[in-house]
Amino acid sequence: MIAPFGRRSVGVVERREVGAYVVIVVADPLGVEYAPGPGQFYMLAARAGWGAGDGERPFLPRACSVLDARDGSLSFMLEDIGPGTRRLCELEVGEEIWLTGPLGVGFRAPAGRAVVAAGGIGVAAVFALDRVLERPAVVLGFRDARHAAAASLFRDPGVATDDGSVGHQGLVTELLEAELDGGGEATVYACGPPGMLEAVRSVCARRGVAGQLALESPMACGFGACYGCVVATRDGYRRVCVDGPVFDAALLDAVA
Amino acid sequence: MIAPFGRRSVGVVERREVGAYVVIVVADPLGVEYAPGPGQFYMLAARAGWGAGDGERPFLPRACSVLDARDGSLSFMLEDIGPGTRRLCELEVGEEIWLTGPLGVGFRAPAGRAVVAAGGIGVAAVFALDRVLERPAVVLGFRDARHAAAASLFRDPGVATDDGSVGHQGLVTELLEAELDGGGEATVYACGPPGMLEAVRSVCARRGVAGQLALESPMACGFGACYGCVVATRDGYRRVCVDGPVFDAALLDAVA
Amino acid sequence: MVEFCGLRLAHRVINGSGTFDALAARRCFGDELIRSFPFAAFVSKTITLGPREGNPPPRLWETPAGMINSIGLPNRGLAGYLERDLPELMELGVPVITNVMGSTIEEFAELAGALAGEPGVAAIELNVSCPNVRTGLDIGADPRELGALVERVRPVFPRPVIVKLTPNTADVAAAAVAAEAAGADAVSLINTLRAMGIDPRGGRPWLGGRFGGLSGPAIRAVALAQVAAVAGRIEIPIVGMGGVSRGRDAADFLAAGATLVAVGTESFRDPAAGARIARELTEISSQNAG
Amino acid sequence: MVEFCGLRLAHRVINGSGTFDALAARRCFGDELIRSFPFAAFVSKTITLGPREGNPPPRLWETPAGMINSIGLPNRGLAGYLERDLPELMELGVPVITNVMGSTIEEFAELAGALAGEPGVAAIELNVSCPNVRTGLDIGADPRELGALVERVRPVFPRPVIVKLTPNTADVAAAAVAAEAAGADAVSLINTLRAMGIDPRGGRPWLGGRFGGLSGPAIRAVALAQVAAVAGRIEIPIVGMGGVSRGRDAADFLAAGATLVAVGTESFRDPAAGARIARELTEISSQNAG
Ligand SMILES: Cc1cc2nc3c(=O)[nH]c(=O)nc-3n(C[C@H](O)[C@H](O)[C@H](O)COP(=O)(O)OP(=O)(O)OC[C@H]3O[C@@H](n4cnc5c(N)ncnc54)[C@H](O)[C@@H]3O)c2cc1C
Ligand SMILES: Cc1cc2nc3c(=O)[nH]c(=O)nc-3n(C[C@H](O)[C@H](O)[C@H](O)COP(=O)(O)OP(=O)(O)OC[C@H]3O[C@@H](n4cnc5c(N)ncnc54)[C@H](O)[C@@H]3O)c2cc1C
Ligand SMILES: Cc1cc2nc3c(=O)[nH]c(=O)nc-3n(C[C@H](O)[C@H](O)[C@H](O)COP(=O)(O)O)c2cc1C
Ligand SMILES: Cc1cc2nc3c(=O)[nH]c(=O)nc-3n(C[C@H](O)[C@H](O)[C@H](O)COP(=O)(O)O)c2cc1C
Ligand code: FES
Ligand code: FES
Repeated sequence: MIAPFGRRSVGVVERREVGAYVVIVVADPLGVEYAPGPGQFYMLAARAGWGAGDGERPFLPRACSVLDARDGSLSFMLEDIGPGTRRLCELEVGEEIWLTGPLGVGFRAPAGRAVVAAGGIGVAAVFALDRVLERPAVVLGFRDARHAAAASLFRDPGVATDDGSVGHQGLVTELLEAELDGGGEATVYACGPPGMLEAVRSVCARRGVAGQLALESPMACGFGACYGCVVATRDGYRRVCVDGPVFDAALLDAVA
Repeated sequence: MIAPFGRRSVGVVERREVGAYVVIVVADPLGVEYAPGPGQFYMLAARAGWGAGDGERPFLPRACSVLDARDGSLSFMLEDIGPGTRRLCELEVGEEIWLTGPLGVGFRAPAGRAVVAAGGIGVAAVFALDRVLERPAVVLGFRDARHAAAASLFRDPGVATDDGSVGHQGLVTELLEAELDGGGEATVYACGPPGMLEAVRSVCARRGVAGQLALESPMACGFGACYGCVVATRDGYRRVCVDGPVFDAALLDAVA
Repeated sequence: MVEFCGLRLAHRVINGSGTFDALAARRCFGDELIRSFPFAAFVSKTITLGPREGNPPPRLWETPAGMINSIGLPNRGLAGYLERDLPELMELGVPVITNVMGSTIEEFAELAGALAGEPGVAAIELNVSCPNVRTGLDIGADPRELGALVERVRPVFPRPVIVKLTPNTADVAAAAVAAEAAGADAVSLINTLRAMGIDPRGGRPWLGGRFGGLSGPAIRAVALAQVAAVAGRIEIPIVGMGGVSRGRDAADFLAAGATLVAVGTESFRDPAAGARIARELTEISSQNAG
Repeated sequence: MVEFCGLRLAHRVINGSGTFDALAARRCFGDELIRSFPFAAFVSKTITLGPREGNPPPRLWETPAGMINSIGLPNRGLAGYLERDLPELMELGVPVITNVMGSTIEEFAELAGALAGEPGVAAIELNVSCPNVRTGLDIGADPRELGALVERVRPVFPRPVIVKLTPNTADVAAAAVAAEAAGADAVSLINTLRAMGIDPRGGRPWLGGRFGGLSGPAIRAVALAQVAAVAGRIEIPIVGMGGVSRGRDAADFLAAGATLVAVGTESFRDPAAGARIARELTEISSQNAG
């Protein structure tokens, strides 16, 4: 769960598209002591072409949840939403990237049964749970069918889409509520856009259910150095990179 | 001899190595009114990967003599001596570059017979003379055989190398003096490193022979905007990009 | 059309002083330069009373996302400018703003007085901020001295007087306030930041002038902060500049409080940058409106 | 070994205040952090008398070759620092330099006095230059006030006092001269340049604190100029910083007159940057010697 000190240069060994997303796999042959846990993340930067030219940015590395880790390789799932993620999405096999991690505090073992809820690219952060936990209930929300393609990575997910093109038309929190209606003590694991996480948080609060929310925040360093990634919690500002990214839902008044 | 206003994006259609140098060819289908003359240059910058990452530089475009122009294409010969020329040397077919030009005042028609002298990458600036002038005498100097490979571009050059691996062992100015000893009114056309140009200048001055020297200077703009590329002349500081790059040898007290 | 100090301009993008020699550009690009002149007004390089050769080379140093220049204000001097440059500059078809610098307040007044009689000079810009020359720094960094300078020049020149503030100061807004109080019609900022490059072989300063001025995208965020700080304190219009490379950057300067934006270094990378940026800015504005 | 104000350091590279939380880093990287600690001395983030929450997010804005931060000096306050941080910082195995800031001269004196009794604090650094907080700017930009501050603090703290100058001033050398005259043992510079980022959607300032400080390679050339300007005027040693990313940059700062260099932003891109830069610097030095 801790990281080797410093960044390391690793090679991209595979790249594939999963609907609207890009999965890249890098070779990172480290011992088990550096194996990432679910919900942890890495800081990534392409070695070449990281900024400048017509685009100017990126300058800083970008935080990325680890999708999967096995056989000396790590995989990441990316959504192109700006210059950094775009460059990472354009990586070709054979290119080198800078990598630091695994970083952050990931998901913790559940009390009772696990219900996993994720939206959009947030599915990357929870994917490992689907493999690690006994038999979690998984509900996923996407914009449309192109994004919902990522659901195929999971064993048996419930899917909701905004446009109804796949699964339930509506919000993933509706699937979550239905799942929780099933009863019994549960822990909710969630990652997704702020609006979705706030809905999950309020569902957990209303039902008195434990929730673990993987938050995002723009980061400069990823290892607690800059204090730039804070979010407001009941205990004051907390750094997403070292106090999170996974926070107890009860610690948050709101996800903004 | 004038340039279309502004930079344009052109595609690399060919890349080949000529000994230690790289020749890139770009498609630039413009009318004859924009055809470059011998000794003119262009400002080049790769559209992607121009600076940043571990290297930080380049930021500004780089000046490059036109090697050849025909059939809607331009070719350039490059020597990797820093981050900008390195990136240009690494260009692959299909990549786009920013191009402005042709720029600058090139070589002027000779009085009497023409003797062309060039050193190193300076051969790029005089190559067009070998095609345009009647039967110029051409003498070229290089470090070693790897660089002297560029002599193969010329019809019938005399060659000197520092290490004697090709042609005369010694300075290209020795070949130049021998050529001038041949007698008759002559104009010397020269391009090369500052030390060589200074030697050529002083040969011309001593013999009272007309000389046209293509100078280099680090440039920001290439079109007279920044006043950054000046060299000291008998008339004060002059901009290499618009008052040159080709200067009358008699205008210079020294090439530094 | 945009109104700026009574001038009617085709758009909001002009050039930064000393970063576009329209006469040299015309030699390079021919009359296409005039037909598609990239700027809504043309700002001359800094003109001094007597001619200046400028600094010894090397004059350029490249930095991450920027460059340092140590040009040293070479120019033909006032007489040469009036005789040889101004007539041709008037052919550009846009208002000409003449940037001037004196080494004393009286020199500034003399320059302004001489330009007052030239109807081709639509406005003057006082360079009190050039970091390459001692006086520039000194006058512009001290609000009191700056106020005295502007008060002296104001009555001498009957058309708009723009004060180009120095960025190398603790409180640029105080200088802007002083300029406004003394009667300036507008302020422009930022000039280059005092900077240095070191020769990798030998550790000596690289530039002939030792120090130089940093420009380009590297300084944009500093420029935006200074424009915003000034905009909060004065009513007269602001010409914002510093690293403007794209319409997005221009829009940021307008958001920070500028009325016009000036493009400097980006013209070196793209001679027609001014026109491109004006176009991109229009696109952004119409998107925001739509 | 390098000597700096009587401290013996393993090499010339330390961290910039507020850019490396060694305690958080130890949680991330385990004891490997201690075994290969990248800096020859550790500079704490700025400590104030009382605890501070810092500025509301967003606190970061990325720029060409740099970044803006508007962190706002969050810290546990003096008591929390002494009780919870200092003991663990002393396990790092390098001298600890504690950076402090007060909102008045008396607060600075109180902080210095409290740290005087802590032998684990090898030196203090006075942050008179933080652009995020009003006082920082004001005290450091006025040589007279800065002199008064240093004179007050000097007798209170028996070990080295470093003054971290503000770069947002017309004449940084004047401030350095004042600090030296008042008894400072060293100066450090540059702190971040006052800067701003604009939210592309809406044109509002992006940062929670509105303004922030620019750091990274973008400011390196400005930092070199300020170090050179200061080095020409004082005898006490200089800690140079601002965009140091490679050994080459560190060598440039030494050439400009610095005794030590500090690394800030580059540690965000490469947590072990300090060690790498120290190594690269050694290589450059031995090449020059050879
Ligand atoms: C713990 C964690 C895990 C993550 N996991 C993943 C993952 O698995 N896959 C994935 O795709 N993403 C993941 N992300 C999100 C990813 O890190 C961000 O999307 C990425 O940093 C965006 O960078 P960008 O350059 O693509 O876009 P940017 O443009 O940098 O970021 C977009 C946001 O920044 C704003 N912005 C615009 N300009 C600037 C500027 N100059 N400076 C600062 N902000 C600006 C935009 O308005 C927008 O809000 C994760 C984030 C965190 C914190
Ligand atoms: C008219 C003309 C025609 C030319 N024709 C050709 C040609 O046909 N082929 C060709 O290969 N080259 C040509 N050149 C030269 C070419 O433009 C330069 O070699 C190129 O600009 C170097 O850029 P670089 O990034 O590769 O190296 P740089 O490192 O930028 O340049 C090397 C020089 O700059 C110094 N330097 C180091 N750091 C910096 C810095 N930060 N800022 C500024 N200077 C620095 C170095 O010490 C060295 O002196 C021509 C130049 C001119 C003016
Ligand atoms: C090469 C060069 C020359 C300049 N000459 C002048 C000048 O003569 N007078 C002046 O007021 N500003 C001068 N400037 C400053 C610019 O007008 C402008 O304020 C500054 O470069 C910031 O804008 P930019 O980042 O877009 O270049 C010069 C800048 C550069 C780069
Ligand atoms: C995120 C961040 C936080 C900082 N916090 C402090 C601080 O608490 N006290 C201080 O004196 N300087 C602080 N600084 C300034 C740095 O110590 C340093 O002076 C500056 O960043 C320039 O160096 P760099 O370009 O290497 O980052 C901070 C800088 C950054 C980027
Ligand atoms: S990203 Fe730097 S402290 Fe979290
Ligand atoms: S390169 Fe700008 S004037 Fe010559």
